[in-house]
Amino acid sequence: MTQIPDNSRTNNADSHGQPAVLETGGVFGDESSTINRRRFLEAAGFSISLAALTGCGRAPVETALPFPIQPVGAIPGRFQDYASTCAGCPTACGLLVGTRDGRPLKMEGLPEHPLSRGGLCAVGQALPIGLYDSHRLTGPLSAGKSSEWASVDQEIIQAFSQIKEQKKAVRFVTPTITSPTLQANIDAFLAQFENAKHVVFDAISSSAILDAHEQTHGVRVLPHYLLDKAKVLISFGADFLGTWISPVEFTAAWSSRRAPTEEYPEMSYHVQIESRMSLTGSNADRRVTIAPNEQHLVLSRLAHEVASLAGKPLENSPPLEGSLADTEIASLARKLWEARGESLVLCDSQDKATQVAVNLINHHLEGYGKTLDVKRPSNQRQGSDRDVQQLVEELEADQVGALLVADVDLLHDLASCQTLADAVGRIPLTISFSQREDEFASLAKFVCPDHHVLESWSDAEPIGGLISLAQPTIRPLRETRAVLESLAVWSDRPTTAYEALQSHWKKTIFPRRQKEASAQFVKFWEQSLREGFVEVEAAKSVVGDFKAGEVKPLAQQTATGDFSLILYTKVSMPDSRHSHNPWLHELPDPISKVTWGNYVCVSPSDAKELGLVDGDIVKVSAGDEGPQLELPALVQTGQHDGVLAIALAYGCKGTDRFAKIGPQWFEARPTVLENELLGKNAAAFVEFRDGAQQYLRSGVTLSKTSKRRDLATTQLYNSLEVPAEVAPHGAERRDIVQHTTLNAFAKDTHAGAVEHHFDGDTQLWPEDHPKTGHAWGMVIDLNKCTGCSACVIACQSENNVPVVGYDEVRRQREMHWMRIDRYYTGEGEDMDVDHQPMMCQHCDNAPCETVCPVLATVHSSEGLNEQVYNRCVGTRYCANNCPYKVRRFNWFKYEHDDTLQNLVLNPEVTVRSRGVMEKCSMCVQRIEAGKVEARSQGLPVADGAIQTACQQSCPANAIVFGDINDQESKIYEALENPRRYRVLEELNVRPSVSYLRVVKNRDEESHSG
Amino acid sequence: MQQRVTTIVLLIGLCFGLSLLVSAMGTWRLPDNQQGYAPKQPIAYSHRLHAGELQIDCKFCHSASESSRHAGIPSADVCMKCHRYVTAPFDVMQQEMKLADKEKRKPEMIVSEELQKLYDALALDENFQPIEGATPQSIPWVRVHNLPDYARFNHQAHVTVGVSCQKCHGPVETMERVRQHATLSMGWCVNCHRDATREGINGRKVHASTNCSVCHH
Amino acid sequence: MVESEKDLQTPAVPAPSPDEMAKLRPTLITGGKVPADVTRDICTPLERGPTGLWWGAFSLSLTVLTIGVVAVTYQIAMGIGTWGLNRTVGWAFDITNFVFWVGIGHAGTLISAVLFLFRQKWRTSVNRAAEAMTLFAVVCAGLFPVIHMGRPWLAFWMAPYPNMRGSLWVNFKSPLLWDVFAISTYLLISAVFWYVGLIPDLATIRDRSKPGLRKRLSGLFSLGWNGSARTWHRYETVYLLLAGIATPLVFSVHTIVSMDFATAVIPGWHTTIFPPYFVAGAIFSGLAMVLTLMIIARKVMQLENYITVLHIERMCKLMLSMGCIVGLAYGTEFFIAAFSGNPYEQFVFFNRALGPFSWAYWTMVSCNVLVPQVLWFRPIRRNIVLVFVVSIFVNIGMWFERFVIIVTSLHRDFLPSSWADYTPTTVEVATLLGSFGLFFTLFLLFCRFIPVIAIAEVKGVLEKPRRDLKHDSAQGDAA
Amino acid sequence: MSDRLLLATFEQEDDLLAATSEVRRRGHKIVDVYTPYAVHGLDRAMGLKASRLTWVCFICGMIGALGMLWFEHWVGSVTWPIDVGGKPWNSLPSNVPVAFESAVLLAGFGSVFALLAVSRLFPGKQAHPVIERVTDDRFVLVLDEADAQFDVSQVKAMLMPFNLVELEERVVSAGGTH
Repeated sequence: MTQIPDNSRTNNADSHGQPAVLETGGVFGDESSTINRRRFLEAAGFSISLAALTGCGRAPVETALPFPIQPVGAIPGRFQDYASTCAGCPTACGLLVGTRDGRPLKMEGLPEHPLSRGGLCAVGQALPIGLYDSHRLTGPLSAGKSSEWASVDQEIIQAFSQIKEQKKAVRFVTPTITSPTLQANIDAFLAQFENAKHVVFDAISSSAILDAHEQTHGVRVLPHYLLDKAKVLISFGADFLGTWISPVEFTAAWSSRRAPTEEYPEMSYHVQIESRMSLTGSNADRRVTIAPNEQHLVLSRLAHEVASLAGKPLENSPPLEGSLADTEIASLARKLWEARGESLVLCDSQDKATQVAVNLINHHLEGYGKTLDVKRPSNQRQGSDRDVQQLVEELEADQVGALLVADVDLLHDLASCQTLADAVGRIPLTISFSQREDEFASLAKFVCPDHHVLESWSDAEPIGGLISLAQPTIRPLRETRAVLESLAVWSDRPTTAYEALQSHWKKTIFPRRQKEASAQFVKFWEQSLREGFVEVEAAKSVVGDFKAGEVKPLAQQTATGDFSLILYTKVSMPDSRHSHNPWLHELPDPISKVTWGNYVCVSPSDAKELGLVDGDIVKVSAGDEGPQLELPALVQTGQHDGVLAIALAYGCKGTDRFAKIGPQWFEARPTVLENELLGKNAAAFVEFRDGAQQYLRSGVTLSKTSKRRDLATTQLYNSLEVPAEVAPHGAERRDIVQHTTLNAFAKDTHAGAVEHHFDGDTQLWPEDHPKTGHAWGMVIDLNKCTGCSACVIACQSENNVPVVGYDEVRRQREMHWMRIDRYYTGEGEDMDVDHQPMMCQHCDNAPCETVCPVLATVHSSEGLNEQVYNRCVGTRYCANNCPYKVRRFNWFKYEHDDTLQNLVLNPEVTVRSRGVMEKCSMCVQRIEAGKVEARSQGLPVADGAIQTACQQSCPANAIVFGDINDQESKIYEALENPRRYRVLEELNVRPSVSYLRVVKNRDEESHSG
Repeated sequence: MQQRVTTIVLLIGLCFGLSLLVSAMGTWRLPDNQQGYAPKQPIAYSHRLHAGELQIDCKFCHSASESSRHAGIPSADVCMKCHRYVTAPFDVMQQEMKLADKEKRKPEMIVSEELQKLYDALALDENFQPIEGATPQSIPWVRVHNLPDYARFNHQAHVTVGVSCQKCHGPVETMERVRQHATLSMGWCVNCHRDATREGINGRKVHASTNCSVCHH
Repeated sequence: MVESEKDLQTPAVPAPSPDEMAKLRPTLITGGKVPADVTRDICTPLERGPTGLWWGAFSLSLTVLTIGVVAVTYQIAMGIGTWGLNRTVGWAFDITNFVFWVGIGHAGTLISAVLFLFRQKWRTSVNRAAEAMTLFAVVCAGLFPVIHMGRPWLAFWMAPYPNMRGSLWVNFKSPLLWDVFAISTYLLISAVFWYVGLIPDLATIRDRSKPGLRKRLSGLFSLGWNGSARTWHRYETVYLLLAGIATPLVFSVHTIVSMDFATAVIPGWHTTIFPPYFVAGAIFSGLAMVLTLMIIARKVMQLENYITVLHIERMCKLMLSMGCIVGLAYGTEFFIAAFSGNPYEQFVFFNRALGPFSWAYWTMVSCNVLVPQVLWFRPIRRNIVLVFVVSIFVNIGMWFERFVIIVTSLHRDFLPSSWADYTPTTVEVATLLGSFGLFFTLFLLFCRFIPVIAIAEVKGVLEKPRRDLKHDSAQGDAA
Repeated sequence: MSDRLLLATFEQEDDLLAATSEVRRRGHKIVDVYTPYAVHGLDRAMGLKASRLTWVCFICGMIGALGMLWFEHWVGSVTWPIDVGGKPWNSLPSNVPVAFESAVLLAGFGSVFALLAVSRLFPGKQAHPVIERVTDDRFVLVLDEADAQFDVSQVKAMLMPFNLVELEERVVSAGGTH
């Protein structure tokens, strides 16, 4: 255990209220309780300080610091959950912050939240390590030097008054802001100036969709897509399960239609038409790859078909060429049309005309109001690229007097304009609210660091009428200040975020309350705070009728150059704000399984042509004067030929901090090379075309260099089919993941089951170990699991899994207890991509247990395979003998030197020392806690009362955990499922973890079986 | 002849050595066994007085013991529940009152030096009002019962099923300064668990598991 | 009285004359040595100062040993991560070396114990050195299980000793624990066997050396041996007993080592053929190493008369037969895999022969099966240089056999997702070298301070000089 | 026995054997014979009984095997039964290897220590070889001159034909030649 650093004491108490404790109801921020909060932190329950040991072989003297004055509802050593809102991205999912002894430790999904439905993505899960990041700014900077708030404020206020006099332009740049309160305050702040503007800049923007709706519906909004209503779903490149707009919500909705049962053998039909291999594509029933510049063409033809089906044919039919046969498109159109009202077409294109066509299709399919909603639209993307473009022009023409940037690294994400940096340098007043010294902050005159999300009060309205609250769960660890508070100070009506929030709610939110809500503001507020969100009447928006006439025929785009480059974001790295998060960097990409940095995805046949293998460094350049960069290549199965793909949000300033992460020994390779950054910034390839940032760039050339840099990949072999040259006859494919198709399933629910030459019931020896009490088990529905990897981070955060760095991962020594195996099987169109979460299977006949000489891994009477770290001597025999290879060995002492970062460690789980084996414990600490809780209330453990970390956070709700001996439990039911099977069943190790067979909504028969 | 003598001498020596070893066994302790550890505390708090003489229930101060894994060392404000009024040993205060009665004056407040430390920690002035600007400090109690980080003991689990505090902490109510009563070795825990499962606790049947993961996770 | 009669008859049987002997079996010790010569030939090198050659060899092996020590120290200080292992391949060089050295350790006991039981007199010239080799090899082997642990300082947890943990003992179901017992037993018994055989020779040294350190030490360790026939009588019994129990021990040890793999679930390990296969392999490699050492020793210590071509040839024959057994085992493995119909099993063997580690596999096959076949030809068996080369090949091949079994089975097991590669690091290679350094250092020290050949036993197999048997006539007179 | 001993030295194992049996035939008392190496047939010539050390070996082995088997059973299923890979508490097959090893260990050590004990051999014991070269290449037959009719010259005559190298009379203190 470590002590809270001193700087946590020196914060001014004023600006902070008291969070509501979920169990004990709300407690509000009066003066005494704020003092309590300070003490609370200081003492942090039992933060133990090690005093000097004075001889005589005694254990070191440990002092235990109780509170001087015990705060209400604070019990040392107990987890307390606070309902809040995630701010990892503008999606604003519901958050349940688990805090212990005053430290937020575990991010979980808010079960009742209407959007995220208890799920939370990897990025949200990884918030805590960002909070305890010792590299965050400790206070305001003035001209790059650390300074005091008072002086900084004074200078800034002066500067603003000058600007007012000179009537200079003020520009405030932020990414999409879902917080009504903050929005209101920004508007109020800007209102003081004559020429002021709030520019919303989304690094990954969907402005084309908004613009398209402005054109077709007369209101610039992003529709709220209701995927759970969609029976037929066609997505053009939109990676809605991975990164597109609101992945957690979409995953939950999508997976709710992916569970065919005996009674209702039905599920949604999902077609993905894309150029690169996206997470969504890997989960589609049917995946079609097309050249990127064909997208609009295919779409317009689809629009044509649908329109004519709807009886309103477009006058000019588009040209009929391209890779996708006309009949194909026709059949797709028919499928959509038959399911009209329950069908939806999505598209990630940044081309307005294309999006208009999409709107037309969805309009004809009667989608509006059913499968997508513009009356209660989504606020999750508001970026207007036109404004950004205009801003850039203004900046380069020196027309801006003051530039304020919050929550986005302008220079990094607008790398396409090389002259921008100088332009920014010329601005008289530049203020950054960044928590770190990013590229813009390092140029800005003043840096007024914002709080970390978990330190600040806020709210969010992701969808019209759904408002959620974010509350602080710890005092600011650094001398930071909320943006809202800074603005308030400068427009000299100082307030605290807490007060601002309450007053705004009183003014605008409270009046919008629904009838059944309490008429008392305090009650209303308290309840919203306790539940974390509240549903209110949506703000009135004027949505015009659909103007079909607006639809123009699409002009044929012609590709130049040999490659077209797609810029995308990794599931683990939505934007550059997370570039300092080691958990996210070490999270294997769900598709490529690569960690630490970005790379150029090349299609297999292109790679063969150029003689490329993984890790060869290639040079990507757009024209002679255009941008260019060098990155290692990755041969990506399922990527369309002539396409390159590079992830954005890499190569961020300060990421060289990771150079020395992981063990340092003489053969170790650094995670970040000398004077380089982690990955390369590909934002330079983003260009503004017809009023939108284009993430697709054609005319790109690729050339191989002589250099190499191995990719840190967690999976080296990618197929369920063993290599042909060593494949035994009749056993070319391994039935690790079992498949069937919907109509096969409809005929026989056991379709796809694999026959083994073994009888699972015959035992070599008599059943000597009956499980009379609990018997814990887990079932994972492979049909729901999308491979989004949220569970991986959930597990890492819950179980103190160390970060080991590039070199260790490269050496196949990643430490994740929960991994997700990704397999490609088949070729081209009918290639299947499987995602299989794999963790300790807790076998009843565990091979690992038998071989341990010192009884360090044994079987519990409740069916758990226990690993006792303190008994382990590290022979690694168990790992060798594990058929699933889920055991992880501490090859080195993985460092825990950063005392601040150590605050992220979960006190309930032992931190493993060097030389011991570790693995998934099925969150035994939670099981034990749950049992103790139940026992002390004299009740049996209720089903669902104990949830494993991976299960809790799973957005797809694919994991079921519980007591197999409990006949009423969900797990018992799940085990009865005809799709259920166990991996490597034929070994008769009798795993406690089962899987549910994959069912694809396809016509042809299943692969295996 | 000589040989026989030497052998006899050797044998005697051996017996002597063995007897020494056996006698030593009693006092000999394994390296990590802290049994009997009784560190000096910042405030000379007497469990004998409070728990013994005054019969204050353990859970009155260690209130978390039923709801958390830690029994919880009481916060200083808990002490103030009584020591707002009791500022010195009872007899001393009584004498003062008697004296005051005789001398027809208001009894003046006597503050014992140990209790003064408490008031200082809470930053209270002589009439127990918080001193402006001063912030209360935690009292740095010295931990008596230290388990290694990989061994997890949960007070809630034991207290709620009716394991008496003394079972592990010994006759605390007789201790002037608290000392580690048991060895706190793994064997000691395991044996207690076995007994509990066999004999139950206070006549009630319990299942005290000996699964490794109950304590090690 | 009657039995005493019988007793009397026996010696009266005339001993066969030398030329008859020659007919019966070829001379073991050439150069017409008499006991005194034997004593002198074997003891003088020890009494003389070490030769330059010895110093050269010694300093070399000491250097290599130092390299190993540095490597191991670094690895224990930093962590097992300094080896090329990963989550999939948890064992590689470490256990390969372990099994390799244990294997080497087998010929010693085999030659002295098994051949002793079979009354193979030719063993007497080589058994001392072979046993010494066994000891040192087992010492080398024993190191690896310890240093391969993540926390070697806790190695003592493998021993079932009463403790304050409740008491928590050990897992007698774990083959690794069987190993601990097997290896330690083997080490101790071999040591005792070796030492018991040494006692009379120490006495010899004691009696011929002038007062001084050597005399005192040899006096101390010869336990007051005085050549009494009664003692000799018991001594013979015990030696026979030791040989008797050492023989099953040899087989048990490598059987148990093989069970480390045979009882595992990993395809390529989970094979019932392993015990005999491993034992044969062990003896094979052991013989090879004995040959290597003896061929060097007889040159360096001028023992050509004691370790004759005859000895070499006989060991070659043994080695050849073992090589064939091993070859048979290789074949059988494939047959079993094919016959079992177990896809994982089949895959592993395809993967061995054609997969990423096929180079290792074919090195193994050619060194262990193909090369030894030349020993079918007498001239080659009697050609010291060639035999030496073959023995070296076999040593290499047998190391690779263990490497192949361990690494190729592990690196591609059940779930393709966790298939991985393996490349050794500098530290690992240095450690392997170091173990050889240790082995040769110990062996050189042995050659320097302890009779390389069992003096007393060799004297027993000298051929009797021809002379007229007067006493027969004398007996006649008496009658 | 008396304090007068007769030491007959030979340099050939055959002579020794013959002489020994001859001496025994004549009924002289052989104190002991000293040889540089184990001479086969000498035990019979001297009429030594078969050693009982084999029994020591056997018993030790049994103790080792049975003791360890019992211990394994006790550990596995009595004192603290722990579920290991679903195996039965007490599975005999997995107990055999360790039991066997400990049997061998005890048998080996038992018989060796028994040997040292009965032969009075221990580290640092002062050895008095009857003659210097007995551990090199000489064979010594030691006779007791106890009985009355023992006549040195006669005995000498008897031993002469066996290529007697040397004949020596020696008076020793009670303590024996050992």
